[in-house]
Amino acid sequence: MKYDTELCTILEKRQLTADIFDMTVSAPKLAPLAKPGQFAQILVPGKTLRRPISLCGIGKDTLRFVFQVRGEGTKVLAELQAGDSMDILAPLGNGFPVETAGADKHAVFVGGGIGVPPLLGAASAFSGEKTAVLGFRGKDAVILMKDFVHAGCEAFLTTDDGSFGVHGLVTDVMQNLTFDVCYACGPAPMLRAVVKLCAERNVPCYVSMEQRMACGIGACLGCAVELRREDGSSYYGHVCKDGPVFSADRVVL
Amino acid sequence: MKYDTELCTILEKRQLTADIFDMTVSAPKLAPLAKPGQFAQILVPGKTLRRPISLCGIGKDTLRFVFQVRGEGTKVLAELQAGDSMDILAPLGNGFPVETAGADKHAVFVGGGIGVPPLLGAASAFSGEKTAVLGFRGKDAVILMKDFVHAGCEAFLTTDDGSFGVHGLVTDVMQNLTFDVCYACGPAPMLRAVVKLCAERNVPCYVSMEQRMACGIGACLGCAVELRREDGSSYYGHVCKDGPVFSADRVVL
Amino acid sequence: MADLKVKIAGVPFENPLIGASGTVGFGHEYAEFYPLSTLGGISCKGITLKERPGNPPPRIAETSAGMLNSVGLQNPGVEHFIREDLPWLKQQGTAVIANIAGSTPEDYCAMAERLSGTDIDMIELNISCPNVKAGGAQFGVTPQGVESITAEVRKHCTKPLMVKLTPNVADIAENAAAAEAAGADAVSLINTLTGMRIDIHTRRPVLRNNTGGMSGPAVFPVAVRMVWQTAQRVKIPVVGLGGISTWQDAVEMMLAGAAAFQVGTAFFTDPYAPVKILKGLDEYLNQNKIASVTELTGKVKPW
Amino acid sequence: MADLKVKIAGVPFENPLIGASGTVGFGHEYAEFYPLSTLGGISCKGITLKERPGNPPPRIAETSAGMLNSVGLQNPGVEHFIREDLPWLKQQGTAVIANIAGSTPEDYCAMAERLSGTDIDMIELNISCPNVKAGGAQFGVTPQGVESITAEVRKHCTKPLMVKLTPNVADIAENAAAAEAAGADAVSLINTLTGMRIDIHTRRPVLRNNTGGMSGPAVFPVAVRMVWQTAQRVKIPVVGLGGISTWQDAVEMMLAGAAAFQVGTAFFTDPYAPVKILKGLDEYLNQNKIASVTELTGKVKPW
Ligand SMILES: Cc1cc2nc3c(=O)[nH]c(=O)nc-3n(C[C@H](O)[C@H](O)[C@H](O)COP(=O)(O)OP(=O)(O)OC[C@H]3O[C@@H](n4cnc5c(N)ncnc54)[C@H](O)[C@@H]3O)c2cc1C
Ligand SMILES: Cc1cc2nc3c(=O)[nH]c(=O)nc-3n(C[C@H](O)[C@H](O)[C@H](O)COP(=O)(O)OP(=O)(O)OC[C@H]3O[C@@H](n4cnc5c(N)ncnc54)[C@H](O)[C@@H]3O)c2cc1C
Ligand SMILES: Cc1cc2nc3c(=O)[nH]c(=O)nc-3n(C[C@H](O)[C@H](O)[C@H](O)COP(=O)(O)O)c2cc1C
Ligand SMILES: Cc1cc2nc3c(=O)[nH]c(=O)nc-3n(C[C@H](O)[C@H](O)[C@H](O)COP(=O)(O)O)c2cc1C
Ligand code: FES
Ligand code: FES
Repeated sequence: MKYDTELCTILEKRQLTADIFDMTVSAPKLAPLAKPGQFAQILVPGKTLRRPISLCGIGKDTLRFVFQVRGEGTKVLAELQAGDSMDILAPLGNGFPVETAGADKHAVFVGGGIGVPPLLGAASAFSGEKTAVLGFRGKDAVILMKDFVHAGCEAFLTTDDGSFGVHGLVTDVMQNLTFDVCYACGPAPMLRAVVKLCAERNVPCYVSMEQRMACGIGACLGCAVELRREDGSSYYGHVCKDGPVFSADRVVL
Repeated sequence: MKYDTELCTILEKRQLTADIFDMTVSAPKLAPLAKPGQFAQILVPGKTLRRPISLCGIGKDTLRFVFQVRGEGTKVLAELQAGDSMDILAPLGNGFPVETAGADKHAVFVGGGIGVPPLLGAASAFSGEKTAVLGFRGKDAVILMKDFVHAGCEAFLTTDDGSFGVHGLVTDVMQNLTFDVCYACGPAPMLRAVVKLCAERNVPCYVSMEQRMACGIGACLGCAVELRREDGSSYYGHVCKDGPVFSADRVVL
Repeated sequence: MADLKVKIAGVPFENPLIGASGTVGFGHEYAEFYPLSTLGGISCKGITLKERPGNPPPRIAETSAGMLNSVGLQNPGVEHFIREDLPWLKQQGTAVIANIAGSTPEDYCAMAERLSGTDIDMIELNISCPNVKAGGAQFGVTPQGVESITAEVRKHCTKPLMVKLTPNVADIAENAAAAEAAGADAVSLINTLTGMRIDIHTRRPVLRNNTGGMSGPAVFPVAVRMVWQTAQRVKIPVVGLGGISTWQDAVEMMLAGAAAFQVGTAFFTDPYAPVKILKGLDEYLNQNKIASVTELTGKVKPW
Repeated sequence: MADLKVKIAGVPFENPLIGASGTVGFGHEYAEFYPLSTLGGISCKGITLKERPGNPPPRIAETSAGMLNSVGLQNPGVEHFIREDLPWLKQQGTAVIANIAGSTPEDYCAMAERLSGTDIDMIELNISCPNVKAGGAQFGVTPQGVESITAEVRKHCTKPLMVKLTPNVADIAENAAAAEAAGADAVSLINTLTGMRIDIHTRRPVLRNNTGGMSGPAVFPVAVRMVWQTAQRVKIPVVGLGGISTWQDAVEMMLAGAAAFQVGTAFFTDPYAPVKILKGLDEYLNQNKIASVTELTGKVKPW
């Protein structure tokens, strides 16, 4: 079995910022199947569609999610407490190919805002030299910095307003780094800038994409994303099955 | 103001039988407006229509509800705990006219199953001699007997299966009683038998009716009930506004 | 404070929120909660020429995110309305709309003529009630039907005339265009979608009328789509309704093309829904520095 | 254990639950959860003569108790289906239905003919897809349209033919009767109700296609009503769908007149929904001492 549903008890709940929550759930059935960069579809009581949330951490029999309240569904999830349970469909999609770049390589993990969480699992699993470049709106939005350090990363922080770390964009920091591979997740403008920088250096870059989903497993064809073939023509692939992580030269951003 | 909505905190919750719950809520705004026999429309989170539930008890600033889980809505309500709150629209409808029969009169309060709770408030408020005749399916379904005794009633109990009290119907007990006025609430067949008995004796009888509701206040005309005019012709009145308590000679059962 | 005033067919409304016909009666019951002047307008319960008893109960059923009703136009007749309800309503500081329904074109015309002699603000032609056997939606299904009844009534109606359309058709915009061609001053949509529920234990339809009209949040996306299609098709104002329960819904409906909107079922879930909707709408306008609510109408940017 | 077997147009189904077209792909993804033989049948994603790219994203929006989709028939074409998916599907122990859509009658006929030469169990004529510009629902709106496309396809189709109808019409039963007259062996209904949502911040429709098809619990009462009306009108079996998410819904749909039912959107909310529905259905039959599920069909007792 590649994925399944499980009724997962919330073991721990923490609030990271005004609107970002960090939950660890018991998932003895799902955790052993999971890889970093994959995601879950979480059932929100009363809602027809599940919410896609990345696996931020994978334990022996636990999964960790860090999510932001953006609408009605995530609001309901944020109200759940330790001891409550969530119906989770996971693990879905393909993870970051952290194993393909060997231990002799230097990887950079570039995240923006709520795009940061999925990178943490990938960074933890990567065995080579690793640097994290994390960008946020401001000081109050900063999350998971210590976790990246703990995962063995040299961590750089940028804020749009300069209230913490480097005043500027993640790419301002990346300019001064050398690396062999880049894993990125964040808002589209950030991804475009990161992909451009990597392309100029001819460094492989992998990006994690978002799209509205229904099934989460490739059956409904809802989560279309424009992909490029080798010959330059394009077609609609699907974030849930072909992604959410794509090689940057294959996805139309 | 005759009625209003209030967000009421649940002060106490008890389970009376396998599927009947007893809740007392704080209602400083609504309780002072309320009379026995009136009802409330309780909002069920996630549902479009409120649920009509009778006022079983009226305190200085509290209301008491006793309700049975019959479907999805009451199931959700039954899951609420002390400390949670309910959005309540109350008090609605007309109560039992317990004041019209004076303190020199003997009233009988006849309830069947989940029809028992609305009578309790009426019995408490009545100042004359009072007898309660309460019918249930069986021993496990018996509720509120002590409350009626506490309200000053001589209380008789019947069960369909003879597992408790008198083996038989409420009318079997009523046969042997004398009384000046009757207040009844319960399933239609019981009501019909009670009304017939009262009519034969020419004793005034008041019955509390149920109907599916939307607004609960007389605006939508949803909760139609067939009523009889003095001339014998009939028309559709409304349970929420004209009732829920009707003089038995006016309602088509 | 943004300017919430709108004008529909020459009638001024203090705000674009109108209580939908059949859900707010003749206003008395909701006046217990707040002054009726809170509402921009009120569309009264559908009235007929003569008193109607309505359908036998049960008349109400719940559905996922919605409800069915089969009230069947229970009402005391137009004369009773004019005598007993209208004078009080006209003093409440809200625009008063008479929703009229009939079994024959003659009924409609007689009522329109009678009401034209009163100080009612507007007439809403209900040719879309699914819960009555004769008349009602039968006039409202085909463009020909809509055009002919509208034209007839128009001759007898000196008040602003709004035609209320049924969603149980293949192309509601075409029906709106037919109403416009026949002289309607505005259209309102949608009335209820016909639905049914069955009790699986008794095997009986939950409603005594077998079928009923579905309303509430469930129908909202259908209403938005229909208002959008209609607003592109006609020049007269479109009043949007169907499932509006939050201020966000109201904004969405106006962006789709509604010049004003009606709220119905939401009154049942929360009698204060209109107050909350208007507050949210006002805040949204202020936050987005929009001076007048009229600037929202039709401002969706289709792809 | 009650007997859950049903036969539709001569095709045996182990149970009356069929995965609805477009929601279960070609079965591969749900086979991860349980053997596909759990389902009585599977209606494959709508296929066209040639590969289709589908509509640009976003293609999905949520609504109260429902969803909108505007996938737009993305599929690899009929030849690919026959080569890559059908052989595997036919080994899964479930009845396999090909859902076909076209832009022209010729497309439909060519596909019907091609599929008649395979071991597919049944063909579902999709003349009700709201998400494509040419074809799709255009053939399915008027009785004349339904009759003519059905008659054409019938000539080229030696397989049992089921016509899938759109609810975006005034009288779906009339369209069902037209399909029957033209030789359809069964009808399935309902496809999606056209709806729209607008993002109030960007003022853009949430779907890139502007409008989409609404499905899920919200539409259930409309589907029950339409199945009830249709079952009274035609003699061929009616396959009911639209918003079924619990076993109670399935019972209700069958009482309304469905000989079998399809489940779509419920797969997304809970991939195990079909298992739970079949378990509940079986228990209901046992408790009510009903020997065969076929005894439910049309057993509603209207007032
Ligand atoms: C593969 C993937 C991984 C993700 N990982 C995370 C994560 O780790 N942490 C986190 O905070 N967020 C993550 N997101 C975004 C998250 O799914 C949305 O914020 C969430 O679905 C919003 O739901 P809502 O009910 O709060 O919002 P509403 O606006 O009420 O949702 C309405 C509908 O739109 C969908 N939707 C809205 N925004 C998005 C979005 N950005 N992407 C996809 N669907 C959306 C919802 O799922 C729902 O179906 C991820 C998205 C994807 C596709
Ligand atoms: C004036 C009045 C007073 C009542 N007092 C009490 C009381 O004190 N205690 C108690 O246990 N029950 C009482 N009832 C019955 C109670 O309202 C229903 O049991 C309850 O609405 C069922 O809701 P549900 O969600 O559990 O059932 P569902 O079947 O899921 O409800 C579906 C819809 O049908 C309505 N409905 C179902 N059964 C009834 C019914 N018998 N009467 C009215 N509407 C119904 C629901 O309100 C809802 O709109 C009273 C009913 C009325 C009209
Ligand atoms: C109980 C009830 C009664 C209604 N009666 C009428 C009516 O008399 N005339 C009319 O035009 N519409 C009537 N309607 C339809 C509503 O005015 C409105 O079109 C519909 O409910 C959709 O809006 P909503 O979802 O906001 O309720 C009625 C609706 C309900 C729920
Ligand atoms: C994502 C999605 C894709 C669909 N694609 C098709 C299709 O290709 N062919 C078709 O006939 N119906 C299609 N439908 C309609 C469904 O088969 C079904 O008629 C509708 O969703 C109502 O059922 P439900 O509420 O159980 O989902 C699709 C529905 C959804 C949600
Ligand atoms: S969400 Fe269904 S294919 Fe991706
Ligand atoms: S519930 Fe609306 S009139 Fe009684």
